[in-house]
Amino acid sequence: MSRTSVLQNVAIQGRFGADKGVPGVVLSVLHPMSIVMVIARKGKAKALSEALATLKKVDVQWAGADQFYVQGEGLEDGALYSDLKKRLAGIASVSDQSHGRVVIRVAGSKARGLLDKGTPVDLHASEFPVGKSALTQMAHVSVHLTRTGADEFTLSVFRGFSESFWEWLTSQAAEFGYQVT
Amino acid sequence: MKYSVFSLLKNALSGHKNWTPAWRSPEPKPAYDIIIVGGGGHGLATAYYLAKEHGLKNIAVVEKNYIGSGNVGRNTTIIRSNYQLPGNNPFYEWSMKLWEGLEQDFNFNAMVSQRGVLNLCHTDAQRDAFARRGNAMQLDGVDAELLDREAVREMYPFFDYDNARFPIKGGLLQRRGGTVRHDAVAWGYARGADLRGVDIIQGCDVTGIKTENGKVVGIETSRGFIGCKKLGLCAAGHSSEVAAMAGLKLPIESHVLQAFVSEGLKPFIDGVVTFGAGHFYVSQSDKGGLVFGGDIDGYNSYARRGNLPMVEHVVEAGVAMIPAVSRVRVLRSWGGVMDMSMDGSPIIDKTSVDGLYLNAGWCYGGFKATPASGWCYAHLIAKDEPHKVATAYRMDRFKTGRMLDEKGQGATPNLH
Amino acid sequence: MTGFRLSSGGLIDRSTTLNFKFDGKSFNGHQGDNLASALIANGVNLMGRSFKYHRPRGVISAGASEPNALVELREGGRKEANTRATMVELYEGLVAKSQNRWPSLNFDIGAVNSLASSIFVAGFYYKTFMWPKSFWEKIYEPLIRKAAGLGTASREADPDLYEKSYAHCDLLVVGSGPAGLMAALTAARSGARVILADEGSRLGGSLLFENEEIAGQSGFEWSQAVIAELASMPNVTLMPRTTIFGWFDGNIFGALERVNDHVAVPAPFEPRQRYWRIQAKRAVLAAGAEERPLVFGGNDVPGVMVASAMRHYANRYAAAAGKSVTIFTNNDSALRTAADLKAHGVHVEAIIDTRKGRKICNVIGKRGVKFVDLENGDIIPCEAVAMSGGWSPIVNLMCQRGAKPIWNESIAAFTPPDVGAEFKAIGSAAGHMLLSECLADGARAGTVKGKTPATPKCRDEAFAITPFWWVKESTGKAFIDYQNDATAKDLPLAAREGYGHVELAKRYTTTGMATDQGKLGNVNAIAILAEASGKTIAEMGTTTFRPFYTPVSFGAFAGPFTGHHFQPVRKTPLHDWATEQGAVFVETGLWMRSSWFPREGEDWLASASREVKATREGVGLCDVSTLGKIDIQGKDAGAFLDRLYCNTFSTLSIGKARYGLMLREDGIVFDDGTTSRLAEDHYLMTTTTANAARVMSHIEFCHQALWPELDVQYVSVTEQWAQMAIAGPKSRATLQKIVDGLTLNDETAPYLAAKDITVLGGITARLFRISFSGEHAYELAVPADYGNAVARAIMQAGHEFGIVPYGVEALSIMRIEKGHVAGGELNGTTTAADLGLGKMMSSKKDYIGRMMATREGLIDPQRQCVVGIKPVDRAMKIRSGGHLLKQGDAPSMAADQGYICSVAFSPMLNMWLGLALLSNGRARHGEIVKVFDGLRGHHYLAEICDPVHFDPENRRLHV
Amino acid sequence: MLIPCPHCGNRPVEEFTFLGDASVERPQSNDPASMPQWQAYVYERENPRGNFAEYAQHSGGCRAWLVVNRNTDTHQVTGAVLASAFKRKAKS
Ligand SMILES: Cc1cc2nc3c(=O)[nH]c(=O)nc-3n(C[C@H](O)[C@H](O)[C@H](O)COP(=O)(O)OP(=O)(O)OC[C@H]3O[C@@H](n4cnc5c(N)ncnc54)[C@H](O)[C@@H]3O)c2cc1C
Ligand SMILES: NC(=O)c1ccc[n+]([C@@H]2O[C@H](COP(=O)([O-])OP(=O)(O)OC[C@H]3O[C@@H](n4cnc5c(N)ncnc54)[C@H](O)[C@@H]3O)[C@@H](O)[C@H]2O)c1
Ligand SMILES: Cc1cc2nc3c(=O)[nH]c(=O)nc-3n(C[C@H](O)[C@H](O)[C@H](O)COP(=O)(O)O)c2cc1C
Ligand SMILES: [Zn+2]
Repeated sequence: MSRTSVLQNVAIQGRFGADKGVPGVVLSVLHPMSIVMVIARKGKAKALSEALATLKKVDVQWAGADQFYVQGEGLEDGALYSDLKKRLAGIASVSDQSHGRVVIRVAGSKARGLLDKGTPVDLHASEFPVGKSALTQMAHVSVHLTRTGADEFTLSVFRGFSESFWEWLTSQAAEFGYQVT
Repeated sequence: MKYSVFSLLKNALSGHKNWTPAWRSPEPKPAYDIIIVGGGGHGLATAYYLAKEHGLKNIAVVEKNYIGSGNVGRNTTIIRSNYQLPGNNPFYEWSMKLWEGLEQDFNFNAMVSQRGVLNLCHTDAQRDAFARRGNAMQLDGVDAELLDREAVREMYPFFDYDNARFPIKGGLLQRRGGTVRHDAVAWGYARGADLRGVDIIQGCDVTGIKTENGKVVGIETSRGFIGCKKLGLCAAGHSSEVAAMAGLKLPIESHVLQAFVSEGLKPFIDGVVTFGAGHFYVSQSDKGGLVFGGDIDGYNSYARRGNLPMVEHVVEAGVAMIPAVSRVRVLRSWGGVMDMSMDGSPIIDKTSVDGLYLNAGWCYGGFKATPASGWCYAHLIAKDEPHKVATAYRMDRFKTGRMLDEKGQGATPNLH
Repeated sequence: MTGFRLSSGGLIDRSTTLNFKFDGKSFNGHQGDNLASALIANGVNLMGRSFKYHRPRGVISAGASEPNALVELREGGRKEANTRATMVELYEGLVAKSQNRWPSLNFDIGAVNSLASSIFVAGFYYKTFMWPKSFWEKIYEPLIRKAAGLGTASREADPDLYEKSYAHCDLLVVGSGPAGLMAALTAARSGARVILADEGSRLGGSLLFENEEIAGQSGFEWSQAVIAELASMPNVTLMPRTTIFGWFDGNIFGALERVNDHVAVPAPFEPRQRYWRIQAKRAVLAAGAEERPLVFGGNDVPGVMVASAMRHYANRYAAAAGKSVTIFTNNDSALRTAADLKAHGVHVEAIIDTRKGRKICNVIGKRGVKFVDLENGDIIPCEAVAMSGGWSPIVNLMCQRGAKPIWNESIAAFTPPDVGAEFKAIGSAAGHMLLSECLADGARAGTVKGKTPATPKCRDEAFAITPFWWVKESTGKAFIDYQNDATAKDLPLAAREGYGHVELAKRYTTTGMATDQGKLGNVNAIAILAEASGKTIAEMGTTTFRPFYTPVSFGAFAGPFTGHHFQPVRKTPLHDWATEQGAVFVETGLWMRSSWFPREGEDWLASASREVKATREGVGLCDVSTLGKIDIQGKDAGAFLDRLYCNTFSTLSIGKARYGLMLREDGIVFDDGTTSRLAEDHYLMTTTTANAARVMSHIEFCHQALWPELDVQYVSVTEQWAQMAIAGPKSRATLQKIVDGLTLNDETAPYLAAKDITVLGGITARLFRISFSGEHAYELAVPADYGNAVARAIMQAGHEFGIVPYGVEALSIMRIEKGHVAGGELNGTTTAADLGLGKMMSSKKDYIGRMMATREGLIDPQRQCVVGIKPVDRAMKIRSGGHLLKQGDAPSMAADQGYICSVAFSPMLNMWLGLALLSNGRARHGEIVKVFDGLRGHHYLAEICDPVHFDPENRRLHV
Repeated sequence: MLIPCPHCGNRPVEEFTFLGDASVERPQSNDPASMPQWQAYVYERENPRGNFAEYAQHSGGCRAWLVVNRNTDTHQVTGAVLASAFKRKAKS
């Protein structure tokens, strides 16, 4: 049985909002994703970051004190979780969040302008370079935010809020004109 | 001079040149029988009733700033007696009764206005809680009505009933609830107390409490030492600070609550309404401003000002309740510092120090209590025993576990 | 009709014509006009009525401080009361109405108030309206309330959009006059991130209307060149039409951008206004200075303006207030008005300078100036009066965090306090009256590193003032607070009556409490009050400055979070399945939960009853995904749980679940739920839906603040799992059809088993044999993306057994039938014993709440504890919230014995029943009590019984 | 008001949940004789006008519990440490 995205009937592909030539932002829902929360056991923070450094084909994003989201696209469901559970036995507590979080990519010249409407975090490149993650709130929803490029970010939110969050995100993107891919 | 239409007309003829001060500004005497710390509503009412009801003379109220500079002068003026726990309502209902005759009693128009207090509910659980509360009120002889959605719509047709995130299911209405002109309460009590010989000493900051072998003998102030036999603390918001001068540590945190007023509008909202799905309550002042508030900022504070997040939080709820308010403008915001107590209920009690009395912990609800608080505190100070409607406000309740926790939040002041 | 349009000049585009309506009459103006300038140009000088006396009023200022010219702008859902005509940019089709007058602006009945004005002095209402007592409620107050307010608010929802946004910068510049521009330019050139905000429709500040000379150009040309350079820099954000309304802790500024208030209707997808929160490393206040009126008789007659406003209208808008003008001043700045008006060909009748002993005693005229009479009895006919009482630096923002401004004798004004390096005042806001000083100030403030660049040469206009506060010879009313009709005489009266403290005087006379917050009048009031109380102005001081510098619409603060978007909606992984099944959803916190699943013609009760029956007789499926699920791992996980729960978990065997009860530290019950042990060092905790977040935060506190030495990790996995309860005698048979390679029986899945399995050919799943309904039941958890599919599969599997979906209504009926406590009983004031769970409290270990739970008040046998309740008349309906009394007792709170917490109609027992809290209740089963439900006018007898109404032996758990 | 979270840097006040006086210390003993200490721990609070050490959770961010040093009169924040690393001043 294959996974169904909670946003499959919500994030409709196409061009929306104001028509000012090139869309200001491009939104894409990354699904299916494998997302695993790993938290260092007591005194094992260093061991954990070393272990994580050896991982391939997945990104490791900071998600709090000695905590990380290990994420990968297109992996077999549950595989990343069981793999990490084995690898990190004794040095980290591992929990599968692949279905619990929805990841949205926000790209385009107005990406930062859009996110500024939600987060108090200063996203200016000098303060928030590529690869940096932050835990914050946007539109009353907790968001795990990562800069993945000069004009590209990913937002990860709890599944249950994702539809509501999507509505907010797109309504705020409308003035720039946006594309959903 | 007595206030009346006639005195007003008489003075009009002489160009209002002959009005005398509403209260004197005496120099502090070396000592008094009783000193009340705090020229707010409760302190002034206490002095007033000590003089009027107990015939006591040699009394002073010391106020560090100007009278009414504290919460009595900055609150959203709601009065009600819609509590549910035994121990609360008899007290608040007594207060309501005193409001109802107050102006004639102290000859000052405080504009007591019983236009009704309506609490909205949005879930079955809230309605059940209102039913429990309303029935408790009726058992105490207090008026209470449970309204359904249509009855609420009748009263306030332009609230959001249909598009709302949390649809209005009904409400609990106390018709005798309403508002009172805040400043006038302080001024009326001050004038009444002054007429009965109480010295009201403004600009007098209490900096120390002097005790001799476990007994209060006086206070150090910015205007020197003033002796006294009995000392009544009534320093809402600053209770911890003054109690500490006598070595007491209280079950209280000081928090800032913001309030707001909009630009003046032609009549818009008649009574007092509280939102049940967010922090917002509103009434309209006689000048036309929408006076509203919401939740405390949430951190300990002695600064009489809050921050923007709470402004947004409160106004979001306001627009959710009344979409039509969207284009109305918020004119001014301010803050007041309150005692948030550990169970959300007040303290009127003696202390471990002989001659030292405590009136504190009123949270965001002590304005409505002003007359009864003054009345019962005066009774306690004069007779050294609690007044029968205030017996639940003893401090030992925290030791015995008989907390008075209307909201059921426990020992977390900023959740009450 | 005195004002008119000058034949030339001004920053207006005469090639455009904009039509607009005021009080139904049509007028036109030009691009670049604001409503006030257009009305003046059309000869309209009567624009509003005052609050108390309904005096006819015209515009007095040219900016944000305007107290008089307030209008109802726009119509329908877009109507805005109290809108300052001076701040409204003219647009095609603008519609405005005057306020606080009836029937018309010209003829206003309310004006009779001014006849009685000798009685309506400050505070008169505190002294009367008290007799007879009943009259207050019935007559006086309704009258007073009817008179309330100026404009009328719309009753319709606002059709426009609003937005919120955050901004960050190294330097925020508040105000775009010479000082602000110089500061912004200097900082920007050195690469700093700069935000330049100005409330005006166009950047430039006073350079838009003053005749200045900078770097050999006109001040206007210089400003536009600077603005062009700033606009070209990537590190600069220019924000015209943006008012910085407040300064908050952490150097955070609140700002309101009027994105589309200058057009009839915002462009599609664009907001009307945008509310900004600006985090500035440093900020400068370049807000300029406010010109004060003088206090003399008739200083409110339409046609009387502050001098800078009059030249502002003439220079920027080519709108003259009248053909002939008298100027009244105590300082040099009004001389600029004389010069500028002359240059425009407006006749200046006289310059009355108090420094030469000259005074205007009264302005004569009702709806317009006819003439003025002077101290020496002379009379000067004229159409307008320009007055200048001096300049007050606009210190508001700097004083919003408690600092008080400082009186400066030499310029006769309050100047800003020193509030530290984060926020500095410059230019006229700092009290500098010379252009050269303003520019130099700006350059200094804008210097981020290195030495301050030189500032351009400019022409300075000398400034000198000799304070003059009140023309006592005046016979007419001399206004201090125009909008609230506070006159000069009210302040000595306040002092006389004991309200001499500046704050008391404010409250007693309402001076400074109108929509303009005393921007024009407060300093005059303070000076007059000081004199009346024999104090200096410095001793008297100002009232408290508060947000908002200018009023902010509710809509802006609410932003997009209105209507259905007030709060986010949280949906469960089974939402689509429930929708297919025809669920009716109910808000539960932020969650939407399936409440019941009505069939043709069923109401909620019929539906819920059917769902219960079908479940208890066959099998039902319920979405329980909203329960909080917390993954707890680590070497010390068990020890940690032992401290959180009042019962023990370290002894729980792997693969088992246990019901747990958590107390607060004060000994009261906090939360409950079943927690399972998945491995030696791995537990899964469940919490109630309502407390999930609080429990998580509690766990984090207990570990990090109380017991950091424990090796334990935790994370919420609530959203990872779709969880469903499968309940009823046929639950096992139903599940059997979807689980992979496992025969379900009491060995493989005994009561309270918790195990990892797979379903439907390989889907990871967790199976718990637990029951809230009291039936033989399971909870099955699968990864959320599979939730809907698995639920559908279960419905199919259960089809042959007549499976039904059931909602929270049915769930709650079943738990009440079973006497299981929930929200109604876990109300934050009940103890474990009250709930009948006292036995769970371990005495072998320390845990949160153990000690305080032993206080006498918490173990008092008279406490109210949970009992069952049913009406004596079994056919009767009962409701929650009824109070319980002993049969004989008369209704009173003193006699109160408890109340009904939860009720349900039990389809199994075919009657209404409930749970109640009753004093010493466990000893009173069988007692008949009186139920008081006055709210619904319903009093009846009820029988107290065991809380477990149905299947007391729990046989059904195991069938 | 900005609070310097050791993990996240300066963040605005709305991302934090406050729990007040951090000087209170949970008693170790379950002996009835220790009731007065429990009493004080649960109910009595330092509540100074001025410098204050308070519990605050970065609930809208990394969820760490902190002890923040803040002046309750001016709202000036002078620092924040992790609650797990907080060293309580010995009570005099
Ligand atoms: C924004 C806000 C809204 C509110 N809304 C409501 C409402 O709608 N309904 C309601 O019932 N209650 C409300 N309250 C609560 C109510 O205002 C207070 O509980 C009540 O006013 C407290 O009693 P008081 O009037 O005596 O306090 P205050 O007026 O604060 O009096 C205390 C006085 O003590 C003085 N003082 C303090 N320390 C010293 C010292 N060392 N020396 C000398 N004097 C000192 C202070 O200056 C002050 O004047 C609100 C409170 C706030 C802040
Ligand atoms: N000759 C005189 O008597 C006299 C008196 C005062 C000022 N002046 C002249 O006026 C000029 C003052 O220059 P300046 O740069 O100090 O001030 P300015 O008056 O030129 O500019 C101030 C700007 O700040 C804006 N502003 C005020 N508060 C704001 C807020 N909260 N948010 C956004 N914008 C806000 C105003 O709308 C204005 O555009 C100098 O040329 C000075 O010589 C002359
Ligand atoms: C019920 C009520 C109504 C108020 N109405 C107004 C008003 O119409 N205009 C105004 O400027 N302030 C109004 N205020 C606020 C006061 O100006 C003042 O801000 C408040 O009493 C706190 O005092 P402070 O700001 O001097 O600290 C009102 C206050 C209250 C309590
Ligand atoms: Zn953090």
